[in-house]
Amino acid sequence: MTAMTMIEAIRDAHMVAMESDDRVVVFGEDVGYFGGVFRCTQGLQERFGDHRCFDSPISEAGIVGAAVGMAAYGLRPCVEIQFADYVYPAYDQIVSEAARVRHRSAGDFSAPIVVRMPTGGGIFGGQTHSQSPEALFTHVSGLKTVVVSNPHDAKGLLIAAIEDDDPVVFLEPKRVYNGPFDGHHDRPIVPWSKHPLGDVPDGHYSIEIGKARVHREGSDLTVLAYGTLVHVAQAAAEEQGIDAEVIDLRTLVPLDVDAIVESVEKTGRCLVVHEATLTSGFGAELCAVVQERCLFHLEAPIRRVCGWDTPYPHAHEWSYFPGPDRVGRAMRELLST
Amino acid sequence: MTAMTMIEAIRDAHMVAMESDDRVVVFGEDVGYFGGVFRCTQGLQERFGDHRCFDSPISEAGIVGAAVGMAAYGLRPCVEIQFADYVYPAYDQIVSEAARVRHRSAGDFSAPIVVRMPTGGGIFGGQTHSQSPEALFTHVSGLKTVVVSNPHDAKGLLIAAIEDDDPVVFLEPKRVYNGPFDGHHDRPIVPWSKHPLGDVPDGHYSIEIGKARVHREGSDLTVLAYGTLVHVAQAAAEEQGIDAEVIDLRTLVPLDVDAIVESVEKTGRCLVVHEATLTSGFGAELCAVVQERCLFHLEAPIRRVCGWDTPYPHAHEWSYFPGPDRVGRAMRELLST
Amino acid sequence: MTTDRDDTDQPLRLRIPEPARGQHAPDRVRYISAAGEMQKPALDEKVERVALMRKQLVRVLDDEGRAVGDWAPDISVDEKRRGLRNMMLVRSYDARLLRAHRQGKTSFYMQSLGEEAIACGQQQALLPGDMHFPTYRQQGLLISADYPLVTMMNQVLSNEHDPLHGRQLPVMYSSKAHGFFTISGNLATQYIQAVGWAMASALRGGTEIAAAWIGEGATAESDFHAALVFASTYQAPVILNIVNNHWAISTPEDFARGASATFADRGYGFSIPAIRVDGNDYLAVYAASQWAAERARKNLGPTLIEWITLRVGAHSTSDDPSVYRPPEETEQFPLGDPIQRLRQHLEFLDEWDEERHVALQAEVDTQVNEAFAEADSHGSVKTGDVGSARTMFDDVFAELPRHLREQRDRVEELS
Amino acid sequence: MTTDRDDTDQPLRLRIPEPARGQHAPDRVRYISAAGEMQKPALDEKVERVALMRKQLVRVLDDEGRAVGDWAPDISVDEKRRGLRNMMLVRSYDARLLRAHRQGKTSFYMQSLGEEAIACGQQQALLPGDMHFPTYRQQGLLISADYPLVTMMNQVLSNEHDPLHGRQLPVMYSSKAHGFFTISGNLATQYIQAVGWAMASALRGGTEIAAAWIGEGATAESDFHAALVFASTYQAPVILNIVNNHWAISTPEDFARGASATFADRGYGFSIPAIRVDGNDYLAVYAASQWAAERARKNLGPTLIEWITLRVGAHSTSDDPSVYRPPEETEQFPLGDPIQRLRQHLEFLDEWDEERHVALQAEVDTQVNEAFAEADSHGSVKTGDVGSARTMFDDVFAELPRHLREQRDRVEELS
Ligand SMILES: Cc1ncc(C[n+]2csc(CCOP(=O)(O)OP(=O)(O)O)c2C)c(N)n1
Ligand SMILES: Cc1ncc(C[n+]2csc(CCOP(=O)(O)OP(=O)(O)O)c2C)c(N)n1
Ligand SMILES: [Mg+2]
Ligand SMILES: [Mg+2]
Repeated sequence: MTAMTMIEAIRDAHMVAMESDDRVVVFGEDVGYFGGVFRCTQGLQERFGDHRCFDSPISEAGIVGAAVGMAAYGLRPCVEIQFADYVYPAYDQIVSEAARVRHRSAGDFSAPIVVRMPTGGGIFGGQTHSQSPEALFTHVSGLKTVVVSNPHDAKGLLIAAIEDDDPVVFLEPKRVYNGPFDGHHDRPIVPWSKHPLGDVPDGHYSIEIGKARVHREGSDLTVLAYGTLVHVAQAAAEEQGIDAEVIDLRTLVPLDVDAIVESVEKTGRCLVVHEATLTSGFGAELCAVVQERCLFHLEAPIRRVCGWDTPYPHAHEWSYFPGPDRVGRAMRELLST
Repeated sequence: MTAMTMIEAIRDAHMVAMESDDRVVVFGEDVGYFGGVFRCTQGLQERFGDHRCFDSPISEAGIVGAAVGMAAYGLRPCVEIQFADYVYPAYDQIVSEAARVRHRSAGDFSAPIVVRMPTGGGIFGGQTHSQSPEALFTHVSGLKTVVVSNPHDAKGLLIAAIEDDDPVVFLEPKRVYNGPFDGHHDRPIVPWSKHPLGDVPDGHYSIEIGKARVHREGSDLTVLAYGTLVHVAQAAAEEQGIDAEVIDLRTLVPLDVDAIVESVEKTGRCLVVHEATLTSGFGAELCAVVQERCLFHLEAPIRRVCGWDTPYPHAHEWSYFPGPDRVGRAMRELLST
Repeated sequence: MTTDRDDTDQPLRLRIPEPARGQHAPDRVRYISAAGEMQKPALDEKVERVALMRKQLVRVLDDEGRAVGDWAPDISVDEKRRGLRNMMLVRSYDARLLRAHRQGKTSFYMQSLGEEAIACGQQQALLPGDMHFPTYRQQGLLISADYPLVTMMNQVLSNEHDPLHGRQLPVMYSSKAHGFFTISGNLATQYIQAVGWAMASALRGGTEIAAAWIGEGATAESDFHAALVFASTYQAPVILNIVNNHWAISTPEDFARGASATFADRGYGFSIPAIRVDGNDYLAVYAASQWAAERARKNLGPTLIEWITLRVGAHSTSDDPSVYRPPEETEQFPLGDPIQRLRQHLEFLDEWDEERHVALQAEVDTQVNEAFAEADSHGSVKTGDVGSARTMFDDVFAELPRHLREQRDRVEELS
Repeated sequence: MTTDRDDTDQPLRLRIPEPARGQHAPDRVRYISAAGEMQKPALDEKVERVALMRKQLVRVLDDEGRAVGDWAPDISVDEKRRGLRNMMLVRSYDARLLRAHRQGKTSFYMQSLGEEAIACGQQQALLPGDMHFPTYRQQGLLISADYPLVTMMNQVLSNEHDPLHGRQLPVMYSSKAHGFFTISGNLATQYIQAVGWAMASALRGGTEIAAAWIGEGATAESDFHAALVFASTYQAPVILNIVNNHWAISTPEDFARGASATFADRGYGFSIPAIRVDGNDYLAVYAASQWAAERARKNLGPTLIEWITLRVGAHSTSDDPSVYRPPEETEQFPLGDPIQRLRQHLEFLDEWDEERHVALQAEVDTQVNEAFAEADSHGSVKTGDVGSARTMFDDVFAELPRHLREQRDRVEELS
C-alpha cells in the first residue's frame, strides 16, 4: 500500500498496465513529453519511450479514430481527452465506431480502447471545463462507462478498463484528483493522504467493471451516486445525522442493479445525485430502473438532486453544483414524505 | 386543407416559411438541385433560387457550423442532416455551439437554427439508417427537441421551429413519411390520404413547441409516445381492446409535464415507448418525471417498451422494433399488476 | 478600426457550384495526360517535385492498348489475365446482385460498375497481412483476394449463413483474414482508422501497411482531415485512396473539391505526395498502388492517390440518377471502360482474343450464378431465413452482460 | 494479391516529432525573408503564383525601423501611433490582469504577450460591421475597437457588472457591437462559423466580411477542415487567420503542422491564397490584413494568413512552461518585439522619441489602472460579488421554459 492522490494512482495504473502488456500505448494532447495537463501520464514517455507514450495533434476525432485503428491492429490504446467537455469532436468515432466494430463485424474486429477524460466541475472552469457528459455514453450500446471517485478504485478500475476487451469511457472527476472533495468549497482542502481510499495497493490489481461499492452503510434511505457526489452525499448524511446508505456505482454501464435493488428494498427511499444537468441525465435511468424493480418498496418518490438544466456557470459554480446543503435538504424532504 | 404525405407537408412548411421570411435559407447534402434523398426540399431551389436553397459538401459539422455563423449574421438557416445516424460529426457544433451561443454571450448572439433529420427504423436500413438519437439532444440545455408523427403536426411544428428564436432539433421518423405506420410491417401500407392527420391546412399555421397532443383518449392506462410509436401504441390498444390513452408528446424539450401528469393521475398506469435503445433513452426521463410527480397515483411500475440495447439490426429489424405485439403485451401486463 | 465603408462597395455574392445536369459538359475530367506522358518519380522524390504532377494524370494504356512510359508495370501476362478475370467477376457479381434486388431478394445493393479496376488493381499490388479500410464500393478488394463469392452473397441476402448474422446492411462486408476492415455506414470514419492501423504497425516495428479508401464527396468530412494530419505528422505507412467517380449521390464533385484544381491537391496541403491516376487503366492502377505501397514499406510515409473514374450506375438501389445526371455522361467519359481497356491490351500483346474472352465471360458468369444459387438456397431477409434473433445480442460486448441477457430472454419469450 | 512478403522488408518505424525542449534550436522560425523582399501580388493574382510565396515571409520593417518594399502600407503617422498605443494598452492590460490573478482576484487569465501586433493590426484594417470569430488570445481586437477596458475587466473578474453575468471563464468576451463573436472554450468551432457568417453576408448581398481566428495547434481540429472546404467551395468573403505562436500548451507546432513546410500550405490544398506574415511587424500585419480584406470585399474569396509570432508567456495562468520550454527561446526569437519594432519605426521617422514613449506608457498604465480600480470596486468572483444566481437561468432559451422556472425557484428557496 502507498498513499497516493488520484492522479498518482492513475499514473501508477498506466505504469502497471504498460509494464505487463506491451500492446498498451498511451497518447493524447500534451500527454507525452509533458505528462498531461493534470500530469496523469507523467513519466510514461521517459520510462517506456516515445513509441509507447506520445503527444498528439489537437484532434479528439483523430485521437479516438487512430486508437480504433490501432486496436484493430491488435494494440490496446489508452487515450486521454484533455477535458470531457472536448470529447464531442470524437463522439462519432466513439459511438459509431468504437462501440460498433465488434458487433457489426460479428467479432471479426474489436476496439479494446480506453478513452480517459477529466470530468465535472468545482474548479471554476466555466462551461467548457466542467461538464459531466457520462449520460451521453450510457445511451450507446457497446460502450462501458466508468466514473471513479477515489485513488484506490481509480487504479483498479483503470487497469481493468485497459484489460477489458471492449471500449471503455473512463471518467475522472477532476475535483477529486487531489482529495475527497465533499462540496464544502469554503473549507480547507483535505488531501487523499488523510483518507483510507487514498491507500493504493502496489503492483497489479483490478476491480471488476460492473460492480458497485457500498460507500457508507445506512438504513434510512439509499443514495445512488458516483464520482465527486459520493463524497458530497456522505458529508450531507453526516451533517444531517441521517443514516443514509451511499452507493458508489463506479460503473454506469453495465450497471450493478442487484446492489441498487438490495439497498432500496432495505431503505424504501432513494435519492439520486449527479453533477450533470438533470434532464435525461443518468439519474433518469436510475429512477427508471429503481421504480421498475422496487416500486412497491418505495415509500416516497425517488428524488434527483443534479446540476440544473443550464450550462455550467463560472461565477455561480456553487449555486449550480449539487452540494451538501442541497443534497442534505433533499434527504430531509425524502424522509418526511 | 390538402391531403399530404409527411414529406409534402414538410416541403410545404419550407415553402411557407421561406415565402414569409427571406432570412430563411435551406441547405444540406443533396437538398438543393435534387431536393433531398427523401425529397423534403424538392422545388425549393427552383422557386427561391440557389441563394436560398443549395447543396452542401458532405460535412455535417460544416453544415451546422456554417448555420450557426449564418444565424449570428441574422439569417434563419434550416438545414438537413441526411440521416439522424450521421448527425454525430455535427454533435459538437450542436451541443457546444448552437445550444450555448445565447447563454454564453448573455443574449448578445443567438443561434435560431433548425436541424432537421430523418430518424428511426423500419425501412431495413441497418444500423446506420435507423437510429433514434433524440435522447442525446434532450440532455443538452439550450436545445429544443421535436419529434413529429404526422403531416399535420409536421407542417405546423416545422414552421414553429423555423420561427423559434432558439436552436431546434427536428426529428422526422422516416417510416411515417408516407403513411401512419403502426408496426405491422407485414400488412399493406396505409397512405396518409386515408388518415385525418394527413389533412394539412393551407398556408401559414404553427403548433406551439412544448405542447403534447392526446392522440387517443382512454382511461385504462397512459402511453407516452412520440413519432412512429404513437401509431404503434394506438394499434396495440385497439388490438388488445385496452382503453389506453395515447399521448403524442411532439416536443421532448420543453416537455408538456401537465399533459403527462393529468393523464397518469387519471389512469394510474403508465407505459413509455420509443424506438431508441432502452438504457438512458428519453423514456428514462419520462419514468423519472412520472414517478416524481405521480408516484402515489401509480398502481404499477411504469414500464418501458423500447429498442433493445443493441445496434439496430438489419435482418432482425422486426425483433428489434417495439411493435404492436410487444407494446400490447406490456399493456396487458401493466393492467394485470 | 478604419471607420467608414466605401460607398462604392459592391454587394457580395456567393459562388454556388453549378449542378451537373445541363450546366457542365458531361465530360468533366480535368487535366488528361497522354498515356506514358508522366514520369515516374523516385520513391523518395521531394514532395515539391511530385507536386508538379498535380494536374497530370498517370496513364499507361494508350488508345491502341499499348502499355507505355515510365509507369508501365512489370507484371506477367498471367497477372494481367488474373486482373481481367477479377474485374469481370466483380462486374458479373454486381449484375447478379442488382438483379437479385430487382427480384425482391435483397433489401439493398450498391454496385461498382465502371470502377472495377481500382480495387482489383490495388489489391493485386498489396500483400497478405496488409489492411484495407474500404468504403461500400470496393467489393473488388474482396473478390481479388479470393474471398468466397457465396459468403459475400450470404451477407447481401442477410441469410442464416451471413457471417455477420444479418446485422449489417447489404454490402457492408468484413473479413480480417482477407485484409478488409468492417465497413461503416458513416462516411470517412475509416480514413483515420486506417492511419491509426498503419501507425500501430510502425509502432510495433511491423511490416504491414494500410490502405484507406474514400469517395471524393466524403473528403469534405472532417475525419478526412484528421487522417491527413496524423498521416503527415507521424509519417504513417498508409496509402490514402480517393476514388473520384465525379458523383456523391446527386452532388457533383465540385462541392467537395471547391476551388482546388484536383483532389490530389489536398495532399500537398500536408506535404503528402499525391498523384492523380487514370482509375480505368488497370496497369496504371497497379503501378501507382505499387509505388505508394513501396514508399510505405520503405518507411517513406503516406501517399495520396486520386483515382479518376466514373460512377456509371446509380448511387445505390435507392437512387434514381435520371433527375440529376446528364444522360450522355457515360458515353462521353474519356477514360473508357476498364475491362475493355485491359482486354484490348492483352489482345494487343496477342495474349487474348474474342474466343477466350467469351469463354472467360461464360466462366465467371457461371461461377457467379452457381454461387448465387447456393446463397439463394439459404434464403434471405426477404424470405425470413435470417437465423435466430438471439444473435442480435451477441458481440455487443465480448461477454454478454446481464441487462442484455435479460433483454434476450424477453425476445425469446415473445417469439 | 501478390502472395509473399519480401524477407528483406525492414521493420517500420513511426516518426514522432521531437519535443521542443532541448531538441530543437530555441529559434524555430522557418523561412525568414528580409524586410521588403516579397512582392505584393495583385488582388486577383492566380493562386498558383501566390503559392510561390509559401516559404517566404511578408515583412515590412527592417532592422533599422524603415518600412520597405511593396507591402509597406500607406497609413498616416497618426494611425501608426494609434497602433502603438493600442499594443501598449493591450500589454499593460495583460500585465494588470496577470497581477490580479496573482493577487487572487480572478480565477484565471490568458495573456497575449508578444502577439499584440496581430489582433491590433488586423482590427485597424477592417471596418465596423465586419465580424471577428476570435480565440482567447485576441483581446487586442476589442481594445483596438475601443471596447471599454473596464467592461473587459468586469468580465475577467466575473463581478456584478460583467455583461456576461459571470457565466463565462475569464477572457471569453463577447461584443456584437464591436464585431467580436462570443468566444468558445472549444477550439476551432468558430472557424467554420466565421465562414458561415461570411457566406450569409454574401447570400444577402451584404458588404461585411468575416475574420476567423485559430491557433496553429488547433488547426489539427476537424472544424478547421470544414471551414476550408466551405470557404473554398462557396468562395466566402473571409480572412482565415492562423496565429502560429509555436506552442499549443506544451506541444510544439510540429505536431499540428506535420511534414508541411508551413501552415500556409494548408490553404493551397484548397486553392485558397495563403501567405506567411511576420506577426511581430505591425505594418506587415496591417498590410496583409488589408490585402486579404480587400480581396474579400471585391468578392475574390477567402485568404489564409499564417502569422508568425511567439507565445512569450505561459499558455494560461494554469500553465507552467518551465518543464517543456527552452529557457532562452524568447531572446533568440528572431522577429523581436512588436511594440519595440513599431516604436523604432516611428523614431526612425522622427515622429516619436523616448520622452513621448515614456509619457504614453504612463498614460496607458494610468488608463489601465483606473479602469482596474473601477472594475475592482465592483468586486469579483473571489469576493463573492457575482450578482444573483437567478441570472444563470436566463438566456438558456429566449424565453424561460417551465422546467427552468421551477429550477430557478428552487435555487431561490435554497439561498
Ligand atoms: C456521415 C455521413 N453522412 C452522409 C451519409 C450519406 N451518404 C451515403 S453515400 C453518400 C455520398 C458519398 O459520395 P462519395 O464519397 O463520392 O462516394 P461514392 O458514393 O461516389 O462512391 C452520402 C452523402 C453517410 N453515409 N455518412
Ligand atoms: C476541442 C478542444 N480540445 C482541447 C482543448 C484544450 N486546449 C485549450 S488551448 C489548447 C492549445 C491550443 O493551442 P493553439 O491552437 O496553438 O493556440 P494558442 O494557445 O497557442 O494561442 C488546448 C489543447 C480545447 N480548449 N478544446
Ligand atoms: Mg463519388
Ligand atoms: Mg499556438
